[in-house]
Amino acid sequence: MDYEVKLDGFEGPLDLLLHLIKKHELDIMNIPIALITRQYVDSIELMKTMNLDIAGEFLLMAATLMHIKSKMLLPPEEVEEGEEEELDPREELVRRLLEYKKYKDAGSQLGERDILDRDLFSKGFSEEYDDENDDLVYPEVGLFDLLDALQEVLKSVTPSIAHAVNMERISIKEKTEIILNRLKEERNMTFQSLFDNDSTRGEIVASFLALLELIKMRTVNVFQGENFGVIRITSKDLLH
Amino acid sequence: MEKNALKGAIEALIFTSESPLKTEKIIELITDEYGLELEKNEINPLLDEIAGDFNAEGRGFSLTEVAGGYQFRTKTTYASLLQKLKAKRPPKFGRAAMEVLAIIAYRQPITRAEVEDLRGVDSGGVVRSLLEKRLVRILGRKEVPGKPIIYGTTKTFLEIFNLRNLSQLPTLKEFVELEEVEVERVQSELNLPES
Amino acid sequence: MEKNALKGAIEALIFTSESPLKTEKIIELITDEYGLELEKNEINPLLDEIAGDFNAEGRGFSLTEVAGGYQFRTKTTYASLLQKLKAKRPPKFGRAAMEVLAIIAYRQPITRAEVEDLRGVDSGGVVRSLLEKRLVRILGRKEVPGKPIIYGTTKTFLEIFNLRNLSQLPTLKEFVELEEVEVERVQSELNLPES
Repeated sequence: MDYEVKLDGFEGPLDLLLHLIKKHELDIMNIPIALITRQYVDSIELMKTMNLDIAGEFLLMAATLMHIKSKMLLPPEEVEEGEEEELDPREELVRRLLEYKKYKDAGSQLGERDILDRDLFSKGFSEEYDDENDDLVYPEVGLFDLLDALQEVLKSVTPSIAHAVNMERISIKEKTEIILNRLKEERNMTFQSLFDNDSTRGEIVASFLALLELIKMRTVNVFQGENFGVIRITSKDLLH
Repeated sequence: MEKNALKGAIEALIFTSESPLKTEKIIELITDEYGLELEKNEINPLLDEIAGDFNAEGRGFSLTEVAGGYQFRTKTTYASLLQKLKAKRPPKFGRAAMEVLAIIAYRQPITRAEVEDLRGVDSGGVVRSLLEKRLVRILGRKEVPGKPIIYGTTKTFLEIFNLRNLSQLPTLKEFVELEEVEVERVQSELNLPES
Repeated sequence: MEKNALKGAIEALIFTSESPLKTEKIIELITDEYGLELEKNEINPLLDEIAGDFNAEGRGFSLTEVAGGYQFRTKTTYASLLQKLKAKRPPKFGRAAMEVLAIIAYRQPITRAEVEDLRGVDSGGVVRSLLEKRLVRILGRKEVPGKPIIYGTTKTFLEIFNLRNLSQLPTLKEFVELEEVEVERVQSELNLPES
């Protein structure tokens, strides 16, 4: 396949882990490592079939998880007197997750502050610079939320032989145009309805990739009202 | 100088300044214009009085202390109305950008590699766009091998996020055990006093 | 809608608008936001009330009717004081900064080391301040050992120097001799804090 979707600006492996922990309501202090490893590997497998450009960090984390899992399968070694008790193999990972979560939460708190030119305004001065490339690109809905939603959609189609799908025949460009045309008429649409006209797995994947491209091109924005809630897609031009 | 006239002078200065105005600057200009020797503790009660006047009902904007100075800003109740006036997309900050910004804000001076260690993912693109937005700036280089660039937040960052200074950032929340959160929720739902 | 809330909304609109705001526009925006059907003769008494509030002693600015609309303007008593505020220009943009800016403009993409080779002097501080002033931006990294950062000019740079595009750049000599007035304009327009 001759396309690849770059994911800069999306979240990394730690974020994927936190996402899975939250989704499955797991205890971060006592992560069931087998379950989380399986979920994690499934997620990156899905990303791979999308031909998303998966950063090396994701693969490294998969290896780390499997290493922890294998260590936990081993019977605990006899602790000899005077020796320190062996650490839980998950400890380092948990420490990193907690440290990361601290800043992730701080970041979302920051985004909820009263922001100038959004929540409050200062006096209007006539000479003002209006920088076109002003917005920070990244979408409001995380990649992993999108992948979750995609997984739901894929569940409902009869499994075709996923890898035999010829992506080049289903043009992402065509799908992009379809989405844009619909947004022109409908103002906004749900993520689910994005796939209304898709009947095969290949088509669904193409629509999904078209959506990612549009997000990256800043042509559309995606919103999610609440955690794991309905994802909506809107066109950015509408606001002008 | 009569008190009301002085108050008016301060208001006019803050109103006219394009960026938050520092107390020192107010004192300097007033001394310069009226030949008055003013102390900070003479200015502060007047600033408080102005803030009080504008907090009153029916006023559309109020005096805020931000980025080390004073500026009039509209009340947040009118956000949506004013967005319509501006007819400009309000600034949007994506999750990844906020995360990196928070890390830089709390941990400055910090190198890109340190940001990436914390996040576990390449963050060059995000840092660059924060630099371009002037939310983040280069503070210098770290005196370690490779002399990596160190980053910090800017005055613009304080202005945009309505912060008086960095110490106003909320303290980082350490992880709270789930059970505790649950207990709190139940208590608040049942409207129980805190134990 | 309660009267005070409506008054505040009108004030916030006038305060935030960049030019005098017409009554029709105020009505349109308020109708749009709150779904209120307002008549001109309902708005006018509120505007009079606001004007009265600000005419009070101790206020530094007042509501004026100008160019067919409403705008807050400082009271004339403070004219001389406010001229002093406007006159306090930030320190001048030095020759070194102009030199570095010229080098980056003509030789982009360029690394800091290359700038320094050309000038024969450390230029880190200058490059940093150009970055902060958004005249220069980071383009990426050069694919050579050490992957140094490469710099180029911004759209702001073009706007400020009235250039349609980079090919419109004056000769090097002309560029460095660009009047300082121009540079002062840069600083006041970008609303830069004093360094």
